[in-house]
Amino acid sequence: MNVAGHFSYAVTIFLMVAGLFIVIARGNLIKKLVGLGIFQTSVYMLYIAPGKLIGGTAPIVSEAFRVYSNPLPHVLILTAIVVGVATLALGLALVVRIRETYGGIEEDEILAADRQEDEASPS
Amino acid sequence: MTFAQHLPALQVVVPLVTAPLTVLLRDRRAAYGLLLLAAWASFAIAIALWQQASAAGVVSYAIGSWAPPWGIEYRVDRLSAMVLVLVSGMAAVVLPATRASIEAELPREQHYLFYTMFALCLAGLLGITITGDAFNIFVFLEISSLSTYVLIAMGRERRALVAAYQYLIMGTIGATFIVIGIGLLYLQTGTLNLVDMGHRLRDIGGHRPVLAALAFLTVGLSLKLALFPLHQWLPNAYAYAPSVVAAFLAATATKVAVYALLRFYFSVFGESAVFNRLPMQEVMLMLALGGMFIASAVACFQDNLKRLFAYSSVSQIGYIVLGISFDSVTGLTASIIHLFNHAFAKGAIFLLLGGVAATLGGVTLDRVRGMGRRMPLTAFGITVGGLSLIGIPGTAGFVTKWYLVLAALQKGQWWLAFLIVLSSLIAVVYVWRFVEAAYFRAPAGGGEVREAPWSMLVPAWVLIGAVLYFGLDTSFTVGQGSLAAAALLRASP
Amino acid sequence: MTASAWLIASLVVPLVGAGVIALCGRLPRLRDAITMLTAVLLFLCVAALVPSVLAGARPAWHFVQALPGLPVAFAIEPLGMLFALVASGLWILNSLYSIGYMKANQEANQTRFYVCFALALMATIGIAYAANVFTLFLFYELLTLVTYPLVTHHGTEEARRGGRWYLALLIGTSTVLLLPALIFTWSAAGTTDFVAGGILQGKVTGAALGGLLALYMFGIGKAALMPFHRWLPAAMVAPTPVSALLHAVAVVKAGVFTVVKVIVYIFGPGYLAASTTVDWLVGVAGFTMLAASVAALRMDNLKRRLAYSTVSQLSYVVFAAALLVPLSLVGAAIHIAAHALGKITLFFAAGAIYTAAHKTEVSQLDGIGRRMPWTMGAFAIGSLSMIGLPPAAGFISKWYMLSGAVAESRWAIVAVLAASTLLAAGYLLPIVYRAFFRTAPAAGDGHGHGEAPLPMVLALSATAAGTVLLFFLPELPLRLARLMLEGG
Amino acid sequence: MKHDLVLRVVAKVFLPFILLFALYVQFHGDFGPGGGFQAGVIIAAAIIFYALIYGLENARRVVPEWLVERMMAAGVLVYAGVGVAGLLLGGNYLDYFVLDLDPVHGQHRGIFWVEVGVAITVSGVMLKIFYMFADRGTPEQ
Repeated sequence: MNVAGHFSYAVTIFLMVAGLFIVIARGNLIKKLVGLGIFQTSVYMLYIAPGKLIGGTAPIVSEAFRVYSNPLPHVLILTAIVVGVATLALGLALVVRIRETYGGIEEDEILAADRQEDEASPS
Repeated sequence: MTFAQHLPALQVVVPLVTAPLTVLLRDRRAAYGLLLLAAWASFAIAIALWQQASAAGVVSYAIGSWAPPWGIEYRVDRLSAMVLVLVSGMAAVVLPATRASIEAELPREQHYLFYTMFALCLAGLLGITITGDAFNIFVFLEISSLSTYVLIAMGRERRALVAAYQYLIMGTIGATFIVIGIGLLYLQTGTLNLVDMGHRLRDIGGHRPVLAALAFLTVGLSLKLALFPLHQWLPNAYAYAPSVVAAFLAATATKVAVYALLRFYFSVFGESAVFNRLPMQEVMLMLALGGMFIASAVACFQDNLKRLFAYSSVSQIGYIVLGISFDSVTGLTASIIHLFNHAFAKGAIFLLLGGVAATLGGVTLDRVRGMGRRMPLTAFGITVGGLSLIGIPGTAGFVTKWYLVLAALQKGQWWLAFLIVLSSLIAVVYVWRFVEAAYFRAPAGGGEVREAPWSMLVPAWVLIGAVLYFGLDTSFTVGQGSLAAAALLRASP
Repeated sequence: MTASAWLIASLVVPLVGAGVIALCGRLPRLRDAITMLTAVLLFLCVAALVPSVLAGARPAWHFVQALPGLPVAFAIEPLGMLFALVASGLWILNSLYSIGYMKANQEANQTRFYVCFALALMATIGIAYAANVFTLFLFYELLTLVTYPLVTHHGTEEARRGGRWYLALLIGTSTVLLLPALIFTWSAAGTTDFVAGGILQGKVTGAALGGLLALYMFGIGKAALMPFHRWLPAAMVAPTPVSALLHAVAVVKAGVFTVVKVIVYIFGPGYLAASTTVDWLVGVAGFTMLAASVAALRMDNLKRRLAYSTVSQLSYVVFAAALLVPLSLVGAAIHIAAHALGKITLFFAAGAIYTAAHKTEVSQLDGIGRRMPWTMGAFAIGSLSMIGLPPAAGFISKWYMLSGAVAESRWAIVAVLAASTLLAAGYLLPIVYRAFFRTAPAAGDGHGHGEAPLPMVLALSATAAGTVLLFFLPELPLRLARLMLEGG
Repeated sequence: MKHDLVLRVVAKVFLPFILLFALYVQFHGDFGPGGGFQAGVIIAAAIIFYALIYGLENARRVVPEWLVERMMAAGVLVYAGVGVAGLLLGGNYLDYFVLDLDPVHGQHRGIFWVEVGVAITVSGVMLKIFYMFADRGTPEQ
């Protein structure tokens, strides 16, 4: 096993685990979204890194270029990035609304508020 | 090229184009009419596709005329045709009920946006089902998920926001797991076309990255289909979403995820890779049983009926996964027909609960006391749906149970057969909590008869009718389901 | 009309009747009239089928193909004919009685009551006519569900608790035991049709056969075999007409009817006797018979005492069927009819006492026979039938069972039957004795009363007369019972 | 920042070039790196830049909310319309080959319109997100 040759995977896995950890361990709703973003970023790495050929270029038809990188992962990841942006935007929008109605963005505060509501009006 | 040949594309394009059109119209009535039209059109298209698929076996469509495996392929076989019919049919049935429900639950200026999101969600779900391209599955999954988060967040209570947020986090993690799995498969095979991938994987064999891909996909899809213990997002999402949304999602969203799981397991990895190389059978069996018993038991302690039936959904998903874990035609048939049977029953129940919420102001067990007298049709509908969840003969749920027990007996697993029927007894408990409250307790408020709006009652009763009809005449569900199951297992390398 | 048209009619009539009753909820008189009309029409439809069945025809109707090889279908064989005849005939009298009872006691939710009653009858007829175990199971579960609202009719906490027991035991046994048995039968034999001589020959053998029999016998919770008998006393919280028709006739008979049908047409007595031992079933049934009788002795509540008596009497049928000899099987078939007539009389009397005197306990009945001579007279006749003394119908069935046992020289069984007869006398005769030969307490409760309302007295006199009549004219049930065995 | 003269002047000078660059990226997307997605973002960035300097109200006057919302929808429709055009001209959905007599030209034409649609939608979405967040919880309110 060539460790140096696999460093992109190491980075991928580090980002993946770090992101997931933040999502799980943090109570702040924004920080959770940040973690989610990091987690998704690891996927971009996973797709892009193996598509890269050293010395390869974008697939532009020209006599000057002989070695191309596989463009398909880039296209896929462009889509994934768009999806990520949309998710992040939606998540942040939700957090804004949550802050407006609950007055806070800490998970345990919100759960406590819900519990309080339950006790106040046992429906 | 005739019109009929383009149906696979139109299946997705019709609802997809409806979404921006509703935004451009900005008028809630026009948007509603357009969406209704689109939903009925896609239902008709789905039926036509189903007929094509059952005649030809497989209908393949190359998007942009780029032949598969290079281009994106839309591929309709028996199973996907059935799921298409289910999803578009549920949309067609549920939509007429949305109007009355939305009027009561949403501010007016948001209505057209609601329809936009609904159209996107429908397009996404249909897309997952019809596409034959792995990455496309992810894209459509996200289209449907993102619109679902918005739909859930539109719920009246502020908890809907938190529920949507939690679902967003869990759902995105699930989707990312899926895309990691797809990525690993792509790295191994160099193709994204599902059929092509299946062929190439056969040559590659059980590489460790392939098994890792299987694990990632299993976990990701299990999150999406709310397999116990990855179901945490589901109860709140269903309970606080607008009622029609809960009805539509309960009937379709998890079902489509199950479809995707079947697709990956049997068409891509192949049953031997899934079930022989890894102890997937045991794992799925245990998780399914956990869902069937624990989620049902939790359901018995819920006072909010929407949450009660949401937990029931988790347990019903247990039945579906149990059927998959048998890895036999009978078991798969049970799973496939339960997609339908559960969709009908749960869709009807959540629609009717929407009517209850609108009329009685809440869906706690206290509120529905004496409902049997005040809303006889609604209460009876929920009861019949509940009977199907239990699996009383004459309802669709019974057919599923029959095939599950049969599959267990065919494997010689008597103990499992008893566990299956035992778990349905827990369903008796939670359904009967509703029945007792609705019929054998004095009404909380006045005793006057006040039914839910007709626009909600009629669709719900159409579904209840389906529950009863498919309990007695199973030629569509069982007939088609067993064919689809056999095709899945046959195609499996 | 052809025979199958009558068959369909006898399933449709109560269904339509239920619908019309539901629509007439606001017009009580019309509703009551329609109930009566439905009952009479149903009886006519059923009776119209008797000649052709006696002539050897087997009217049949294939309704729908539910699962591959598993249709919902109906075919009338003699035993089913007998059961349907008893149930539908008694429904007429029971409707008459109910109308008097419900009005006199000012019960609430009467419309729901009559609707469920009609549906229960439909389910009973469906069970009687079922051509395969699957159809039977379908209607069996339907019967449980539609009788549940009748059991919890009062909506009190006690009623709900009774209802929970009812549902838990009936649904529990049928799904956990009966359903796997059914599916196993189907996967082994490829069919669940009732075929004379059984369908399991050579397909299920050895221990599996014994296990399957156990699944069936305990799975049929409606037969109230111990330890699954608790639902029957629990169901006594229902209004008395329900206890009378459903929990002395329709529901419990559906249970033992199923037992007899499964033994005769699924296992086949010959195959069963040849290939496995059923002594344990005889033992369980005998134990249930005696234990329930002892329990009945200790009950002070009249309806609960009758309920335990029913548990015991039901086991006669299972017991007789488990002997697997023709004579005892005839006895089992006749006992379905004989016990139905006798027990409904007893319940009618209990309800009449409750309506007229508001008394529910045995110890309160001193001297009541003088105030309610008709009621207690009928009660006495019913008691004779339960014990098995002439001139009541119970004698005939018991005679056949004993003959069967004697012919096989199974003396232990004779002894059990004798003991249970003594016990039956022990828990029923004291009531008759109290009613007629003890003096009433000195008007402590302060209100005088006479007989119950006329419709109720009419109904209970009619069933008592029927009990006697069946003793003198047992031709029809006997012929049907013999036909059943000839087929096999 | 509304009253900072330097910023205001610099912004005014820069804006046309930003937009022009966006158009370059858009139309060059056929031959080199670029395309509707990037162009859309750059257009949106220009407007957002304008809003930062000149205030939200002024930006809303230039690019009103209703326009933004319609842009989001219209772009998608343009994209889908290209697909439908392929259908109508006898090809499959999103078939560019049939858009012109010469299939290669057809590809050019198809991708051109698709990129236009993408640019419109992307800039619409970016602006919508910006407006949505910029609106909330401002100190004035």
